[in-house]
Amino acid sequence: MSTIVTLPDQTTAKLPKRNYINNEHGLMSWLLTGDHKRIAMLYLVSITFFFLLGGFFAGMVRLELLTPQGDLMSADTYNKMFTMHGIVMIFLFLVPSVPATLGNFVLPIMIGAKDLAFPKINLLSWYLYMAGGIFTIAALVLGGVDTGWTFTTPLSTHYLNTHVVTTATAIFVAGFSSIFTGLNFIVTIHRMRAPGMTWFRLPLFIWSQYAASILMVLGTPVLAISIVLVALERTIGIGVFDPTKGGDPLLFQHLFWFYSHPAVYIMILPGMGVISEVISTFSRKRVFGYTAVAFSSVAIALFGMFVWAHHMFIMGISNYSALVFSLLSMLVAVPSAIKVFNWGFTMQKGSITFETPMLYAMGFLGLFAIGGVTGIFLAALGMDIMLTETYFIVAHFHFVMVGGMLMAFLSGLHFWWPKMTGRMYPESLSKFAAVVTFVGFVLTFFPQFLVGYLGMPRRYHAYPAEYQVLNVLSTAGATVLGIGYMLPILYLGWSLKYGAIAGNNPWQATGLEWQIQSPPLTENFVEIPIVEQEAYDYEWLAHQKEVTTVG
Amino acid sequence: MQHFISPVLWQFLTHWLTSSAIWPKQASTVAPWVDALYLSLCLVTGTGIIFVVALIVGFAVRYRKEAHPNAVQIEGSTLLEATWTIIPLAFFLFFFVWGAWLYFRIYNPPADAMNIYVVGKQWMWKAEHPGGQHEINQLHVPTGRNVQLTMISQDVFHSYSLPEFRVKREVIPGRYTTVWFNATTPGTYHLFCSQYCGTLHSGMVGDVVVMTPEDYQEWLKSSTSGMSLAQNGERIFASMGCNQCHTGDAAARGPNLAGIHGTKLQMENGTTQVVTDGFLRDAILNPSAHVPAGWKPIMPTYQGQISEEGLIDLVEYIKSLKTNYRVQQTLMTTESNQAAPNAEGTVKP
Amino acid sequence: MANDATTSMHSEVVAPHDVHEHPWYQRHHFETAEQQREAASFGMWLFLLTEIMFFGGLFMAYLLYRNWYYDAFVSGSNTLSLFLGTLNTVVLITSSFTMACGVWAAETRKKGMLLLFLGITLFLGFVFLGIKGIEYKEKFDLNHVPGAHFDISEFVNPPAHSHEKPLPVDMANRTQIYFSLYFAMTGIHALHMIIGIGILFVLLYKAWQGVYTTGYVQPIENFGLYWHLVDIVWIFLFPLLYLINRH
Amino acid sequence: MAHQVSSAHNAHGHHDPSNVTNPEHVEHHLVTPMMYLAVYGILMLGTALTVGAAFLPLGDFNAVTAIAIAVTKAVFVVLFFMHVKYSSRLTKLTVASGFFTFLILVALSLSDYISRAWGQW
Ligand code: HEA
Ligand code: HEA
Ligand code: HEC
Ligand code: CUA
Ligand SMILES: [Cu+2]
Repeated sequence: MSTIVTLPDQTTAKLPKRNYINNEHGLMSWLLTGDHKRIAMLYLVSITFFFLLGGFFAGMVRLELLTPQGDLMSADTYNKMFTMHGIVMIFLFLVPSVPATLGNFVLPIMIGAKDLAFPKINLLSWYLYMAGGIFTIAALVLGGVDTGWTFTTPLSTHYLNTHVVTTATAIFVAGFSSIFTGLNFIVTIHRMRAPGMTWFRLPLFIWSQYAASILMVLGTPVLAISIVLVALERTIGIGVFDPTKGGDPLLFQHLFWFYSHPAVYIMILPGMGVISEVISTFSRKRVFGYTAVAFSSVAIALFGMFVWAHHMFIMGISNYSALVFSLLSMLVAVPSAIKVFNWGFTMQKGSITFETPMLYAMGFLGLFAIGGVTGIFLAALGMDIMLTETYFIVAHFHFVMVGGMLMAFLSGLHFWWPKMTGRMYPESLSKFAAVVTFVGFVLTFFPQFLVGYLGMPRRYHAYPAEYQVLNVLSTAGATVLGIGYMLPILYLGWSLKYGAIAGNNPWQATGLEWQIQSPPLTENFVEIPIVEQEAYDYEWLAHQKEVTTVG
Repeated sequence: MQHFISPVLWQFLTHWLTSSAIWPKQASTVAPWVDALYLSLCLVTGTGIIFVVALIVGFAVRYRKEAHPNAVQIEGSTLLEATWTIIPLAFFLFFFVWGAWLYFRIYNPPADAMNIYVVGKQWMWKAEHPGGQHEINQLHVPTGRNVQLTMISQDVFHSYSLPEFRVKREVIPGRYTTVWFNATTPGTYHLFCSQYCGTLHSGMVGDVVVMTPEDYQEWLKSSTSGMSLAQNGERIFASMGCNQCHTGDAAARGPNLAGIHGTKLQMENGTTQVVTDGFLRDAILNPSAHVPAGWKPIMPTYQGQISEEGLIDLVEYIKSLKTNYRVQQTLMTTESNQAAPNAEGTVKP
Repeated sequence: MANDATTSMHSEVVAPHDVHEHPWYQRHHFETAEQQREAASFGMWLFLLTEIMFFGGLFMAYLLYRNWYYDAFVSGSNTLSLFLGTLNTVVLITSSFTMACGVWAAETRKKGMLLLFLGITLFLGFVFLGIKGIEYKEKFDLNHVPGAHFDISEFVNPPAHSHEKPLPVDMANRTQIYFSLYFAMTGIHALHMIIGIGILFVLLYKAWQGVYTTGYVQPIENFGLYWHLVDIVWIFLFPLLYLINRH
Repeated sequence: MAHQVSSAHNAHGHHDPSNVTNPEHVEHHLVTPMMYLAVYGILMLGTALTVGAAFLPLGDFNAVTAIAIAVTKAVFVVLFFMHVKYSSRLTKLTVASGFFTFLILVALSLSDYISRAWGQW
């Protein structure tokens, strides 16, 4: 069957008189709010700030690497730069990016709930996040930290006199923010669904948030304890990671990666959820193989817990154990492959338009696939010996994290922007930005695969001259990329005041969030909906008569 | 600005156009194997990526709204689902097996390899050849010989990375790790520390100098310090008083160490252990965890009293002990610094 | 947060039998009190999951080093007072029992009982911490606290009256790992107790006001879950730290 | 939102709380203090047993016994004091997943430590 959805023309729409933004006024009404939508906005502002901060460090790193000599800054400063870059980008930007902003905003609406299960804990999450951010900035202002984001012991415990404990506190606190977000999501998804919203009617975005939340709840505490042990080791010398006292530094690696591998899936799964929504919406089709995509999220979360030691292949773990972890890493890649193909086939026989979210989503598909398959390189034991600790890894994780998750975040941000603010972003400018980021991205990070295979180690402040060409390309790309990222910040800000009024459902999408006014009411639904349709049911959408607005 | 850009552009042109800057030289026997795996991975995944991209672009063009205004709802397809589960899985497993094979090849040294010790510390590499040649941030090796590196760190994690050889191994405190290679082409190659180890991590670099066997022999001769590692070890063995207990006599207070290396020991706690370099080192530092069957843990610990280099000397010495003749000789001499005569042939380097 | 719109619409939405039964403690975004209760309890369980994993990291470390340095662990463990350890176990289990009874009292809306049981639980919590304090003090006096002043002489040359076998110096040094884990594990456990006691004070005050004996038992129930988990952690810590090898 | 509800309204009548809130819902079960007392007795007994067992020369089985008793005690606390026996499947699953993840952490980490010496005897 085929469907054409025609909804009332929305160009004449007006901003609803009453919505969550103008419901209350004043700074305190934001800082003390329990409304998930407002908290999402708080998060959006704060993670944007930290993205700029992390981007600034990235810029310094790339500038230093323009020339082979370490001439822009001292080695110490450089080390602080990439450390702060990694910590800020991972813990203060990417982990909370999609879940805490987009997820926070649309997750309750998508399942037909009035709020998350624990609004106060949700607000607490944001405050913890901010506290983590302030500790990070404190560490920075006090003189910085140069452990690398991985905190390798015994370097971090005994051989550095920078602000490791401050940073550890920052990560500990920010970790609890992420635990509480995950906890809130899981409870909400289990307990707050509208009548009729069965598990297999949930939008795939919910499934992926659910999977990511499980990892947040189960993985983050292990990071917390390993960081506490590092801090104790530094302050009172308890010795569990100190080889001179009989401790095993590899134990730290086990504990750290037990969180930090699942963390990379915390960082990609929500993005995958966004992609499912966007591709389906702009193809005007149900996601191909809904159940396969849903279950693959859960499979990634589950198997993602079993593969952490692939970060330790050359670090002296047992060869036999390495075999097991390599095999499991291969298995965990399969569900991602399933997703990529399902997304591709969602477009088949669709009726595709190419608005900005779709452009970012298509960028995601290509870049994530490249990033993902290079993960296979790294998971293959003998290959990892050559590639590990080189720029190949740097390229791998930027492809999945920046090319993947960041693209997905931008895709989702543009997608839900009309819902969040009630206004459209400027379409042609944003398309231009999407193309610029794509080009800039490839130019920045593709050369790093090559220079990595040449052998250039990561975290190097100066490098042999023969690697310069590729590094120059990379720095040039980073400049383009930086411009590409600045554009949305500018025009999205502009659109807050001058953007066209969006109307309730500018994309003619099927999710519950599109059936209410934009921006939504504080309580989301005047009346809790009863769900009788599958997710992405365009037939149902086509027979929708009117979309009601209050006020 | 002009001033700043032009050297960059200049370098860009010369380097990019004149050298093939995307492929490192192959300088060891294992390099072609690694490159083969790399190329296969690139090929297979490249095809996969091209397929995915073609799919997306193809659908995007074919089913764009102008060309295809009515979306046709499709539920899914179990057959397709199975296809793209099984095909990638098969490839992944294939590469798992290949990668594992290569890993074991790189990390299991052949029995006949010559051994060189490497000590890493912030921020330099020390190499010690059995003949007593020391070098810093350099490593001289002959072509055509299997060379095994036995490595340890004095402080933090480092990583010994030889990209042209396609090998790399973490150098960790408290434990020996090994890696091996067989260099094929004379020349000078990169040596990097690739595990972040603090401020001058990027300065912990050096050269591997690969020489023909003849040149290597020349080099060994010209850079010898006169004392082999084992001879150094003998001095320490006497000066630390090891020889007081490990005399090899039936009445000795400690077990006989001659010929012990490479054997299997029955331990007091019921396990059997192979006496490796690592075992010897641990036995000196943590003797009570390495008590052979029938002995009491009375040996004192030497933790904190012997440097990593000293431990290497001791290990080399114990490895070289075939009989207890030398041990007893040293006992006769009262002055420990006279204990190790330079006479060649008595101790096999 | 303003919810006038919601409440005004409610009469049409909610189930008829619910209309007048919205208890005062039900928050506006829940449909029923039951839903709120289930959500809160599930949320609490998820939080306990994170606690399991948090202690899990420590248990992992314990497991590893106990296998590596068994003798040191035995000697270190034997310096702990079996009597105080057992006493504390009894104290904590008893407090867990009284806490469980407290939940029952709240559910059956017996305010006096609730106050009584919470009071006993609070008291036992203090007793536990007091005993722990005595034990810590002794460790400080013996220089068994990891760090610069750590002293192994007692393990190398055990006093004649004890039946301890002397440890070789290298193994004796490893007792520091044992004590590190001892302090880390019991310390973090004690921290949980302290937090628990802080919350108990609040609960007691509110219970005294009669807040929890009107059907609103969720805070009591959730706190009970927390307290029992802390108890469970100790149930494992006790044999692992005190009873490694006593014969 | 009338449009969504309109057709559905008659079918469902009103919000069915057990559907709105939790498909995994179970009736709330009240555990009596008598039951608690019995469990308390078992826990005390367990404590006595575990102290006693520590003095028996069982070799490796000392540890096994201690863990076995501790696990038993913990199970009693979880089932009765924490009401899991009377809780929904979801709660049971949650508890189980916690211990499962912990076991993964231990088992896979130990797989490294245990097999490090392989090939060396
Ligand atoms: C979002 C983050 C993210 C994601 C999703 C991934 C995904 C994967 N990663 Fe990555 N990884 C990181 C972030 C991420 N990684 C980071 C940050 C590091 C470095 C940390 C540090 O040291 O600082 C790292 C490091 C890292 C290592 C360690 C390298 C080393 O230190 O030596 C390994 C090794 O196995 C690895 C493997 C994988 C694998 C197998 C996947 C898989 O999940 C990928 C699965 C996806 C696909 C496979 C693509 C889709 C498939 C197709 C399109 C099919 C194509 C068809 C065929 C090939 C037939 N990663
Ligand atoms: C979410 C994760 C994330 C993101 C988004 C990025 C984004 C980028 N990263 Fe990052 N990167 C990491 C995570 C991430 N990175 C991690 C985890 C590491 C490892 C750290 C470690 O080794 O410990 C790393 C390491 C790393 C390195 C290796 C350093 C080394 O090993 O020596 C490099 C080098 O090129 C790099 C580059 C970049 C670039 C060019 C971007 C670009 O995409 C950024 C583009 C954005 C901008 C350029 C911002 C634009 C805004 C401005 C320019 C405003 C600036 C403000 C003022 C001037 C006031 N990154
Ligand atoms: C007090 C006597 C004594 C001294 C001094 C001594 N050892 Fe030992 N050594 C022993 C005893 C006894 C054992 C076996 C029991 C044990 O390990 O404690 C042993 C075991 C060893 C072993 C393990 C070999 C095996 O068969 O298990 C090595 C290697 C070793 N000693 C080397 C040394 C070195 C090197 C020194 C000096 C730096 C040294 N010993 C000093 C008594 C001694
Ligand atoms: Cu040594 Cu990096
Ligand atoms: Cu990983």
